[in-house]
Amino acid sequence: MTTLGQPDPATLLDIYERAARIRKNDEAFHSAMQSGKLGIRIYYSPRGQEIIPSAICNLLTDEDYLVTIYRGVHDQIAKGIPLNELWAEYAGRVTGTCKGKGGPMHVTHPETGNMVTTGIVGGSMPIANGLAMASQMDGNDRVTIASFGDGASNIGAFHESLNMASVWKLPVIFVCQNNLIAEHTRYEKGTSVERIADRASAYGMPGIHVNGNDPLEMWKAAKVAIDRARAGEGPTLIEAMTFRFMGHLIGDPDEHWNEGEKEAAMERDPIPALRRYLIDHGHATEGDLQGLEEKLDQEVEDAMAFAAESAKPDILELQKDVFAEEK
Amino acid sequence: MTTLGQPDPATLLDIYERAARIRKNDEAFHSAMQSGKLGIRIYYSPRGQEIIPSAICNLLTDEDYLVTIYRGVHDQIAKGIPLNELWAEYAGRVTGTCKGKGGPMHVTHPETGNMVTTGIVGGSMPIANGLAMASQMDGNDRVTIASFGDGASNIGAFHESLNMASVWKLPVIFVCQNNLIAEHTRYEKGTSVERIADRASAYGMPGIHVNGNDPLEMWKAAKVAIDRARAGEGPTLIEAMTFRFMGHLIGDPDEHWNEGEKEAAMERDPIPALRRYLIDHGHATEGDLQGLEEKLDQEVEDAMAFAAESAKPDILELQKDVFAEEK
Amino acid sequence: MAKKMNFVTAINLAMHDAMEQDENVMLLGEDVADEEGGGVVKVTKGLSTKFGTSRVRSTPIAEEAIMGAAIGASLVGKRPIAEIMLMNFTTVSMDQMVNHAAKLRFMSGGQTNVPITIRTMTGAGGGAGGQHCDMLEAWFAHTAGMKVVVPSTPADAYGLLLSCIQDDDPCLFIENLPTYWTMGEAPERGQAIPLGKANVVKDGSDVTLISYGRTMMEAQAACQQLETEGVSVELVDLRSIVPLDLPTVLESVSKTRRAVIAHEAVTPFGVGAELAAQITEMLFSELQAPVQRVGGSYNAVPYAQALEDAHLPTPDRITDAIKKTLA
Amino acid sequence: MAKKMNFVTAINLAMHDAMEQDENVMLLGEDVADEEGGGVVKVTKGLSTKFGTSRVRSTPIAEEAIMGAAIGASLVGKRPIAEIMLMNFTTVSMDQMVNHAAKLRFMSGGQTNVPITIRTMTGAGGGAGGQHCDMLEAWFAHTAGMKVVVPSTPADAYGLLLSCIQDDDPCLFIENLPTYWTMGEAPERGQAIPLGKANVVKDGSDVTLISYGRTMMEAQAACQQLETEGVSVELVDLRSIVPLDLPTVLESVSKTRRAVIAHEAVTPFGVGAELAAQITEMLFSELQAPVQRVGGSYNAVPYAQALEDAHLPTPDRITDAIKKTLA
Ligand SMILES: Cc1ncc(C[n+]2csc(CCOP(=O)(O)OP(=O)(O)O)c2C)c(N)n1
Ligand SMILES: Cc1ncc(C[n+]2csc(CCOP(=O)(O)OP(=O)(O)O)c2C)c(N)n1
Ligand SMILES: [Mg+2]
Ligand SMILES: [Mg+2]
Repeated sequence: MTTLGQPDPATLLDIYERAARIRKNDEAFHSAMQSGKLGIRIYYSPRGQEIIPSAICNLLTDEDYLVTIYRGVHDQIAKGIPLNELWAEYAGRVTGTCKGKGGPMHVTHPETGNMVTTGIVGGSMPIANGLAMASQMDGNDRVTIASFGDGASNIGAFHESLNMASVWKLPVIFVCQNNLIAEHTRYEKGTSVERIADRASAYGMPGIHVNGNDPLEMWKAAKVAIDRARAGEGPTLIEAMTFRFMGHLIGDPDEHWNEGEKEAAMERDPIPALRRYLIDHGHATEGDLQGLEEKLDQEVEDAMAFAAESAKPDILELQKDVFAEEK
Repeated sequence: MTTLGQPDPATLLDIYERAARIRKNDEAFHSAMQSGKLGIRIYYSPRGQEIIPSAICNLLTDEDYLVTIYRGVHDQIAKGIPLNELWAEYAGRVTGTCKGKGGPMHVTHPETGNMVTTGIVGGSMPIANGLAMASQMDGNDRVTIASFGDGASNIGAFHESLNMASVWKLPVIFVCQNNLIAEHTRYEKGTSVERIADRASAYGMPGIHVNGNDPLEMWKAAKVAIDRARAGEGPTLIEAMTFRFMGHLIGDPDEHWNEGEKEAAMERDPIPALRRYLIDHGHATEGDLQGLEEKLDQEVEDAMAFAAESAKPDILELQKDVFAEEK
Repeated sequence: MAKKMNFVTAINLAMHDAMEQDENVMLLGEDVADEEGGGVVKVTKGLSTKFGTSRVRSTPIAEEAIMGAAIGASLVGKRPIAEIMLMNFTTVSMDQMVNHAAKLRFMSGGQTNVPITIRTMTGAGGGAGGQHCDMLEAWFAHTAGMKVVVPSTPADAYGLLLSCIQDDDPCLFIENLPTYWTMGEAPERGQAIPLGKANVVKDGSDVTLISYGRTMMEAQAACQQLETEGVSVELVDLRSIVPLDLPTVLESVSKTRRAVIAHEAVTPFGVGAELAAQITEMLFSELQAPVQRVGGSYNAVPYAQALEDAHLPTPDRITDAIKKTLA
Repeated sequence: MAKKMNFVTAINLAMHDAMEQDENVMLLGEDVADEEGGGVVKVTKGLSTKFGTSRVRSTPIAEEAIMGAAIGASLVGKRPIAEIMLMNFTTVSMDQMVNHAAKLRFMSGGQTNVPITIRTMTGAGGGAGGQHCDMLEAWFAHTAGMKVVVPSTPADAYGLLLSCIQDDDPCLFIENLPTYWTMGEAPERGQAIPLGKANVVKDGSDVTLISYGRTMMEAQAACQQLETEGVSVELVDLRSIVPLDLPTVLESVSKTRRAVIAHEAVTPFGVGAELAAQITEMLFSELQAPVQRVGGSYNAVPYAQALEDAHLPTPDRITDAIKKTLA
């Protein structure tokens, strides 16, 4: 990787804020699921993978596009989705981003560039190309992020998308969040190549293998790729190494790891590590961060209250938004 | 490529015989289409690509499997399909390999290992894996050839198939006949990598780039891959460079080449070249080859006569072979 | 004498006029640009030369990527026309079509919509066999969120395609390949024909014959045949399957009190079933005879000419069905 | 008291017994082997431990490759059970299913057949939203060559799955996820239930209610409700859509002279349309009321609970439809 300088302290603080926000929400989603109070029906925890989108989104604006997947709430929050509407969507309320009709796997919020969330493995990449194609045609410098997992790198849509993006030099960044597992199948049982980043060479595209849980490295990798895309030089494949702390779905016993493997990964939890780093390097005081965290707690509490107080959709909604013409 | 010795004269003669048989049939198909006599309704000429399957099939027996595509009559003939039934199928006769129900794009003849012919780009590879998986499970040393074009290397099924074959070490050889064009789209307009063989590295698989029109090189490449598969060492991707002499379909003006490009390729026509080589190296006399060619002419004539004399299917055939239970 | 035009020209003209009128209209598909021949059967000829290869893009062979690119671009203001060369290849892009294009409006609670047109050609009669001719409109009609349009004349093709391109929902536009060069009246330039308005092609009093697409030709022939026998058939061309113009159908059937539906798709579980069910439900006490359906026989499209002819709904089979309702 | 069993156990047992009886039966799908948890909901638990990971293969996430592998192996003696985790993901493997599996018998003129079973789970009710719950059986019933089976009880699931595995054609076996753990009578070990034989679950005289799969539960509830009101409903469980047991349906309806069809799939262009059309055609003069259809509302499956509930065919909606036929 070419080194283009380090992220400055403000950047690192921003990454921390995004990551901490994701984590606070994740904790709250878990407890809401347990209590059952908000009626959230499904949840895919991104715990352990927060740094990846937090670093990337530091380099984006609302004008840039994101297409993500079922395990995408970290991407969405990092991208700036408003928490009230997010929570209301999870709770199936009419005030939700999608009026409660999409749910956790289908969150959309165009104002913040959250264009599509898909529940189909591989589904994010073809659509990301289309967004990037529109930017290319319009001659603006927007970039599109396609988020997906390691398992998704084995499905046909990955191949078709990377090839097309390269042939057309689209301003898209393919971000593979390699958490080493696909539902319950370990990486090597499904994937024939040691590093997914190496697949980039099959498309004449740069491939970057990076520790996605290292905010500095992740930010630098994202910057190279985003700068390249904005400059009209085409797509990049980033393989961001990470770890899935909470199993595939809530309740997953997650028994697929070797003895100690998961524990070791969780000990390397990147959020407290970044917190320590910020303090150790004098970028923030303990008090600063506590203040930030309290603000985040409040945000989450407000969002939960907003969702709880919101109305549920009327069943007439079934007939709406099917076609442009309402029935 | 490791060199494992040269093909001996008998091998080269065998390759020539297969290639010449393909060519004779191709010429006859063209004139049959022009005259309209046999009622052949569609034809994809493999002219220019004969050497590839001829060299490969020298190394196979009827027990080995082939899955090929619409442009696959060269593969089928090289694999030993009986010409009578082949012609009858093209002519839509009840004596055809498929009783006239499949037609040129769907020729099947299990006795000679011609398992499936598909009209869907990319469709050959997933099925080839299945045949190879069965061989692997049964512990026999059969190999499966999946034939496809350069354009097909950009579709999802290619990716899924190569990945699965590698993860499972299936005895399958992916033979990409790179004729530099897909219908009317030149290689570089659709494909993001300089050499398709390089895509093998995305699957931890050996990739061989070879001049498919050179019988010696093609045979050696096929031997390496087939030996590897028979030894249980897994799949290989072969990119066999070649040229499509006759356009995509009969009547295609084939205007996509640069000035002189096609003419130069046709001047390098591999069949007369191999013929000269055999004579020059003393492997055969002009008389030997003339004798062979006359035999082939007779074969084709017989097959055409067989087709012409065969009955057309009864319309009750529509109800047959839909399900195991006949209506 | 009124000007005449075939389907190829009419469809080409509709795209031309739409592109001229709205710079957001664009086109992507295999071989569609002029350097690639302007489409395999020249339907898109001239468009890339006039509007540039940024707006008219020849793609790799990658239907999932083609569809995704169209969808993504449509989310941010483009109106892409995605060509899936033949309808059987929609099987490769079904995920993007069904799980994404048809559903993004609903799942996003109306925030995003997918104003794409999917053009595809198909239809038996050319001897292509089982994988190139299927009429699959019933699948997509069964998919809430997708509009389905099937023109039967060049003028309708022009006017309906304009409507599809201008429509704010995904529209599947199905073109019949074997009759592409059949002449009909020329369209009126710039005149869109609204979706969901059936066309009463011929008034009659004894029975209503409902059809669409290519089968309208067979339906017309059946009407003429019956006229000589003194049977007065009212002929309704649906033009679009979704939206379905039930009022026009019901009005006609409540007059004639008899109905026959003819389409090329195999009869079981086809569009005719829905129509028969609806007509019978709404006009139960008025109907003088059970609604009859005439469709393709329940098998893959066969190759041999006699079989293919027998597979299709012929004027004779339609006439027989009509007589059944009059018996 | 008879032994009880849920669907998960019954389906697991059927695969177990089939694998024990016939060494050619094998299984492939995502996460199906025990090292990957024995299936995402443990339906395949224990099978790889007992029969080995050569016969029970966890696959990459690659539905086209999974389906192709099953097809290929089935051509040469294996009887693969291919699991497509959720029915919406069949959109990814449609090409192999429709263009290949369903057609290879016909297109080869009966030389090859495809004895595979495609197991897939689906069904609304769990809050997964628009991309994980569709009932798409009508698509496959419209595809000549594919059998379609939908069990409604654990015992039927066992017996019908045995039949599918033993059947010489591709069988799509559709399992309902939300009711997986519902208990029912235990199956009789080794007893296959023939395909194409509907089950008259309850005799009645006033009206025939026809359903299948999960909706049989709602149908039963509707029957009970109506019984208290003095309406005698005959309840027919189709068990398989293809082959369709029309004789049993017609026998019942010619007795009751009224018919209602209920299924979870959206009503328009669904299985109910074909049934309504056939019943009406065959029993036109006997029917006392138009056939009524109750299905899912015409939209993507919504997330919010109240919407999802309203989308589905409830006992109340079925009861209303029945009353309509009696009015
Ligand atoms: C086409 C398709 N096949 C299967 C699934 C079921 N499924 C959901 S998540 C998942 C695993 C994906 O793994 P990975 O891509 O590594 O993403 P992660 O969940 O680890 O972030 C699977 C198989 C799906 N949603 N879509
Ligand atoms: C899925 C699919 N998409 C498109 C087509 C139409 N089509 C037929 S042949 C062809 C070109 C294939 O090119 P290549 O793979 O290079 O094979 P070649 O014909 O050159 O041997 C295309 C696009 C198809 N048959 N299947
Ligand atoms: Mg993963
Ligand atoms: Mg080619």
